[in-house]
Amino acid sequence: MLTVEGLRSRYGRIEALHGIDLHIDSGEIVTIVGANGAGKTTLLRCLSGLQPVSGGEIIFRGESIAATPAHKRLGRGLAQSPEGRQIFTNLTVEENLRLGAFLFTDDRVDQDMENAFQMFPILREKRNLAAGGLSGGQQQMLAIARALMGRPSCLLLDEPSMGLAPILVQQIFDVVRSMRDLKVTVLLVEQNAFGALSVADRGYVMETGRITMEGSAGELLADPRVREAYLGI
Amino acid sequence: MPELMQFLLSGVTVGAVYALVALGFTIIYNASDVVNFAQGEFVMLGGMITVFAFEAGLPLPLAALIAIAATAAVGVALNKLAIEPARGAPVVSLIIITIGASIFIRGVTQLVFDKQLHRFPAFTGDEPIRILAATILPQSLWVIAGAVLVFIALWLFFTRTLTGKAVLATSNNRVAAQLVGINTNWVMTLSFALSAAIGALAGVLVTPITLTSYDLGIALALKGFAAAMLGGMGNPKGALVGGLLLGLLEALTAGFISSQYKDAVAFVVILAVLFAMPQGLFGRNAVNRV
Amino acid sequence: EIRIGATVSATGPASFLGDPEAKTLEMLVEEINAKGGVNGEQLKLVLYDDGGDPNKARTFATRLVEDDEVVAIIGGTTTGTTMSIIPVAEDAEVPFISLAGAIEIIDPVKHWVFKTPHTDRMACQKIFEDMKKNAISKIGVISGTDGFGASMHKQCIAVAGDYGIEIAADETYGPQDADMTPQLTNIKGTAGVQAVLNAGFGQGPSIVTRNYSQLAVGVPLYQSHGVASDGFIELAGAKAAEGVRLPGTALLVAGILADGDSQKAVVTEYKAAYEKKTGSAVSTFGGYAHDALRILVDAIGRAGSAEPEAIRDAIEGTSGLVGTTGVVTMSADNHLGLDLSAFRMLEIKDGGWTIIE
Amino acid sequence: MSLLSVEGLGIAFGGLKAVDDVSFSVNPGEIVSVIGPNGAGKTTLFNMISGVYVPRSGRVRLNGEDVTGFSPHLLARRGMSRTFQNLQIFQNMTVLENAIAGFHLSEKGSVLADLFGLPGSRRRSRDARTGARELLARVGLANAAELEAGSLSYGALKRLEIARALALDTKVLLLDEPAAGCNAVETAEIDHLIAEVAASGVAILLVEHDMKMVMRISNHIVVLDHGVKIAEGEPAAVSRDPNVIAAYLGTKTEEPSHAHG
Amino acid sequence: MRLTVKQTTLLVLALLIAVTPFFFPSAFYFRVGSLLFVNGVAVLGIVILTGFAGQISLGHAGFAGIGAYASALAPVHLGLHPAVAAILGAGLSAVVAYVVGRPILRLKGYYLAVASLGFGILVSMVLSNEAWLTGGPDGIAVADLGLRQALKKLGLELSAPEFWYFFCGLCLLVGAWLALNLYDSPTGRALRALHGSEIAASTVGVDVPRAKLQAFVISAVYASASGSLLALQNKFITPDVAGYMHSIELVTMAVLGGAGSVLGAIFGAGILTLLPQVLTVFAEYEQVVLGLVMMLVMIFLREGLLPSLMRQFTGRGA
Ligand SMILES: Nc1ncnc2c1ncn2[C@@H]1O[C@H](COP(=O)(O)OP(=O)(O)OP(=O)(O)O)[C@@H](O)[C@H]1O
Ligand SMILES: Nc1ncnc2c1ncn2[C@@H]1O[C@H](COP(=O)(O)OP(=O)(O)OP(=O)(O)O)[C@@H](O)[C@H]1O
Ligand SMILES: [Mg+2]
Ligand SMILES: [Mg+2]
Repeated sequence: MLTVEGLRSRYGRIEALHGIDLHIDSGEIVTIVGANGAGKTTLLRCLSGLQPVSGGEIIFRGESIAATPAHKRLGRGLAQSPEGRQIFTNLTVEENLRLGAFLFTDDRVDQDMENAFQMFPILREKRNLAAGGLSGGQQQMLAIARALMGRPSCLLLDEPSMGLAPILVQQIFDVVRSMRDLKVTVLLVEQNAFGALSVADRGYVMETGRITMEGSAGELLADPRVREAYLGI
Repeated sequence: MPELMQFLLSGVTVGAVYALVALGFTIIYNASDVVNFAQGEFVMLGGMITVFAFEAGLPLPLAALIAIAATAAVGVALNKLAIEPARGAPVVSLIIITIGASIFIRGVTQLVFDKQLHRFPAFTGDEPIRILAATILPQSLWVIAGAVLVFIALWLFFTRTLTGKAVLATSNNRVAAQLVGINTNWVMTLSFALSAAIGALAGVLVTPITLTSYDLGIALALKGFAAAMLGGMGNPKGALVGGLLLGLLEALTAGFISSQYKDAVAFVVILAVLFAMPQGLFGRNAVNRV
Repeated sequence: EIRIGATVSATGPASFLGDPEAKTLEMLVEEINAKGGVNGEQLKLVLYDDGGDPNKARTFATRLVEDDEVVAIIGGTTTGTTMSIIPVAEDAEVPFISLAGAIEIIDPVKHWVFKTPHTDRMACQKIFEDMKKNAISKIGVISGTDGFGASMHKQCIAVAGDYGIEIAADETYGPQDADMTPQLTNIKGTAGVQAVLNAGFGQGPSIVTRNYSQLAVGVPLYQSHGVASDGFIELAGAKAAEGVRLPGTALLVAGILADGDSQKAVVTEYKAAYEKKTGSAVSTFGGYAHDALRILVDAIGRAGSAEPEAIRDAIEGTSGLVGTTGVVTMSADNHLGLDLSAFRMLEIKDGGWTIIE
Repeated sequence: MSLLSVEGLGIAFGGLKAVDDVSFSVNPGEIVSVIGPNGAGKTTLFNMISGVYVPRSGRVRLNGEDVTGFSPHLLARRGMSRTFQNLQIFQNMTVLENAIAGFHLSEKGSVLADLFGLPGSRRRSRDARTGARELLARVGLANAAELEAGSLSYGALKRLEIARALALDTKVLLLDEPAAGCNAVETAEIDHLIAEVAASGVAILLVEHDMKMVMRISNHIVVLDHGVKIAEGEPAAVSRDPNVIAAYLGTKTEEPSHAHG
Repeated sequence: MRLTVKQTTLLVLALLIAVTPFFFPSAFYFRVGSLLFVNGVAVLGIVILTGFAGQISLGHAGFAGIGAYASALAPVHLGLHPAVAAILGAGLSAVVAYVVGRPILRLKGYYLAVASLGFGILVSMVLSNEAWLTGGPDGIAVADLGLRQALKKLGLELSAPEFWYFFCGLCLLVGAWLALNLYDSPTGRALRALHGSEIAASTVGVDVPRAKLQAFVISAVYASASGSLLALQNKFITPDVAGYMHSIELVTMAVLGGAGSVLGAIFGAGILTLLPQVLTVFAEYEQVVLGLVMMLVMIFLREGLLPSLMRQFTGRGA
């Protein structure tokens, strides 16, 4: 589904990714864990096209997309719920969701919106309010729901549980799990490493711009280094 | 009071001119948060190109169409050659680019055409229309109708169409707009084309009243900018109301108080409104939680 | 080679005046050089565009004297630019012929400063003379707030009393205004107004004229010499402009001047040459530059030297020189050398000019 | 007398009562946590206490003084500082300068002294710089001091905000989700930092969704739901409260069973 | 010893001012240099207001107008020495800025821009309408500063352009020194902080309205000083000095050079002062080239000339 080979990226003169290799099979749920500043967000931004790559390849469904502009990647099935939520603060909640399905004009849009409202009922309550007025967690829900509106075949989630109440954190992981049934591939970046590894099939560990470990979720959960460095156990 | 009626008609005429210019600002602003200081040049181009096409023997409507199309092309070129390459630059830098563009366009116009004043005939004659004890020229009605129509079109565009929303989304959060699949470059191009076309339309409508010359744009842009801010930048309703209000203020001040200080009074009122409503009459308060 | 400097407002708010001035200077210098120059030497024109900004004008004047080392300066399209050039010319002791209207430029007389256009005061006097002739004693005035309008306004107020004329209504408009009906409505509403005088240049007077006709004010409208170009009739529309009176120069009516008119040859030649070269209608303002250069060249010729001091003295000695604005005779206490006879009272009839004297 | 006390605080947006009649108090050295579902009104409560919003009803008392509706800089002078859920970083400054800005009140002199670079002004700047470096070291950003703040990762920015808030001679510290975006290990570091600050006598008001952290360090917990206080008390008691479980905690647990150990 | 940014900037400036005259082919270049410095002084004010504090003003020429006309009128009507008049003008500008700034600085972004624009237009309108006092659009003469004559008595004989070159250069140096002091001072940091986030600035104790007002007043004094220098140097002044074109020009200079950096802004002032002189060779194409240059600089050096070049050079910001 998604293969990354030797991916490099830089901010000005400073390289943030020093050659990342990873692959995700269709329908898989893969997570990346790593400390602050490891480069997780930078990697996701490269995948969605927000961040220019300076080397390496991104192959998505058999095609190289490293040079594809960001706005075209959604059309190919790659959607992202970005770090910092990045919602349209001046537009209403409903407009935010509608724009999530910008590429579509069919009837399914209404259905998708209905699903989003069912997933996060608070969004229905606030549908006509400016999204900027939402609480932090509510904005996070909106960002996730908006990404789903794009009908992705591969979903990139950057810390989706951030700022969510425990009850919703569980729900988010349920949503991720449910992607499996919908045959949506998920790449999940999470600081809640335990939660992430619990739903994922496989995982990568990232440190200062490099992948340092990979394995099945179970292996990583059991690995003492992972437990000490990321799970705090 | 027959004078009052005349002042009102004058105010509405001038106000409609300002409103048209102010409406032209809205689209580019809504797409990029940039106040395009070359907007006045679009108005000027609309007038000048029509003049020269008309004098070259084309029928007026055709000349006007050519002017609008050509100006829209200039708008697109401005975006492609100057704004797009500067992507990611701070908003002030973009503003300076538009100021540079306005100087550039003025310079080219003066070379291609000339520095003289020009005018073409009013669309439907110069016979004043009497309203109560006052008169208004038929061309003023064209300008007023133009302002209202452009307003309605823009209002529908921004509230009823997905493309309109995409324009708003682009300025609100460009990164997110790309993530939902909006081709932000295309949105910018579209916005410049539309803004320029509206500007040119304004130029076509107002030239029989205001005359035109290569340097007419600066003053119009300034007044249009003030009108747009009075109404609330980015909101078509604000542009229309702000423009009309500014025109009326000027006319009433010139009529009743002092023609010397009419611009001053207009600005004092704008200041007063902004103190009470820092976002203009119809501007929305951006909600940003901390 | 004789270097002559010029700084005019070819762009900016006064480009309406400065553009024809620049073109005229270039054209005439070319012409003169083609005919062998002055005293056997070619003229070299160093021309700058100050955009109407007095500060820039001063800088260019400094550049002309210090860097380009010119022997004389022509320019200062507006009174503001002229006033800021004067100290430079006086300091550097270089003759300076201004193209601006205000009387302050040459009154009191400054050793190195001359000018070619009539003063604004003379335009007012000419208009008031005509009003007096038509038994008009109470008028409304509307003037532009730019330098031209404000200066002429001031002069007209100052001399109106001399002609027994009362100014009953006094209005202004901004140079870029699009509609003057409120001001004109007020003038129209002022009891007893027998005529209206508009002091201004650029698009203002055209719009005033159109609004005037729209409101059917019904008393004579006088414009100033600021509108003196054929373009005005076209811009205001022949119908609206019908009956408008103004003090103009011979240049405007070159075609209908009496054959014996002393200026006929000069204005006809200039008009033809200018219109051929630029393709646009000749205006009074280009005429000012024409006269300035003629006076300068004449002086250099008579002085037989290109020394600034000698040129200055020769300019002061100009006598009977026929220009587009009139016949110029200067003296130590008159650095203008024109009188009221140089103005002709014109009226627009059937879309063309007529002389009403 | 409590250092910070809140009495009947309330505010509404449109028709929505975002916070309604909430009261509690915080003593020096105490850590009080405010928890509740998303949109319960926690951040809004913070905004009212810290002067960003003016409450529609109720009182805020700081050290006995009624400071309701005071603007933030006046509260800062009285020893209140805070961090933000939506980061408020001075992007146009370096990391170090961000931290120095935290010392504004102690380094501020007269404008003229600053303009003319008088020795007093320079000395105060120097002191602030030294203090700022110490703080950065404390939150683990010593190496990033000279970087532009905009180039830090999210987690690093969170810690920078905490450093900035600690700079002042703080008596009351409001922390809005300080551990968001940090993994378990990083959270534990922040934990220690907060406990340390509290131990030095600062009253701390904390909003956080990481229950492990909240339960571990809070002396007292206030639970909000729909703007209303639905429970309050000791961590252990609150975590057993069925209302709190239903509205907020949920039943399933994602934590490994020995995580609390 | 490593020089600080402040020391380097001042050193570079002082050297430029002192050394370039040796390469001047004619006295005219002193005139251009002095104009550059006069503009530079005003632009420093914009640096403080816009570059540091992030507040836009399109009306600063209004303060230049106040300074210029104070220098013109106070000697005539109050019998003051022109230098005292200039200081009075600066004081008056400060007071006006204080009064006007209080309400308008509550506005943000373009709303502040349009309000300040309105202020500037009001000033220039008064200057050109109240002809009885100001001489109207045609301007008014300004008394001689007399300093040149005084220097002459002391044995230092300078031509007018030379005198103004060095005098304005000195003023610019002092202005730059003050601005640089401010940058790295508590007040300067407070201004830059509120530029980044007003709310965060106020939670660390910055009195945001007051800090903005301070920046506004200081920048108004700079603009006023610039206006006074211009009036005294030209010995003649028109309302153009207060016109909105001049305001926009000042902002453009600052942004073109790099609004956040003192040296950059002076660079910007230099470019927009020199360019018209250079562009005269293009005659009719002058405007076209000027517009083109502005666009190209902003497209390729988007943070302003100097900061962008420094970044290219060192790989990081200046
Ligand atoms: N805009 C930027 N300019 C310069 N450097 C940057 C920028 N954004 C990130 N970096 C640097 O790149 C590296 C990776 O950052 P990134 O945001 O990808 O980390 P992360 O793994 O997502 O961290 P976190 O868990 O804190 O979100 C960090 O060292 C960071 O300082
Ligand atoms: N400025 C505002 N405009 C409109 N509604 C607002 C505004 N501020 C807060 N609200 C509403 O008030 C409620 C409380 O929001 P608040 O941010 O305080 O929640 P919270 O408890 O901090 O939630 P979270 O845990 O998600 O951060 C929300 O429903 C929010 O939409
Ligand atoms: Mg991240
Ligand atoms: Mg919150």
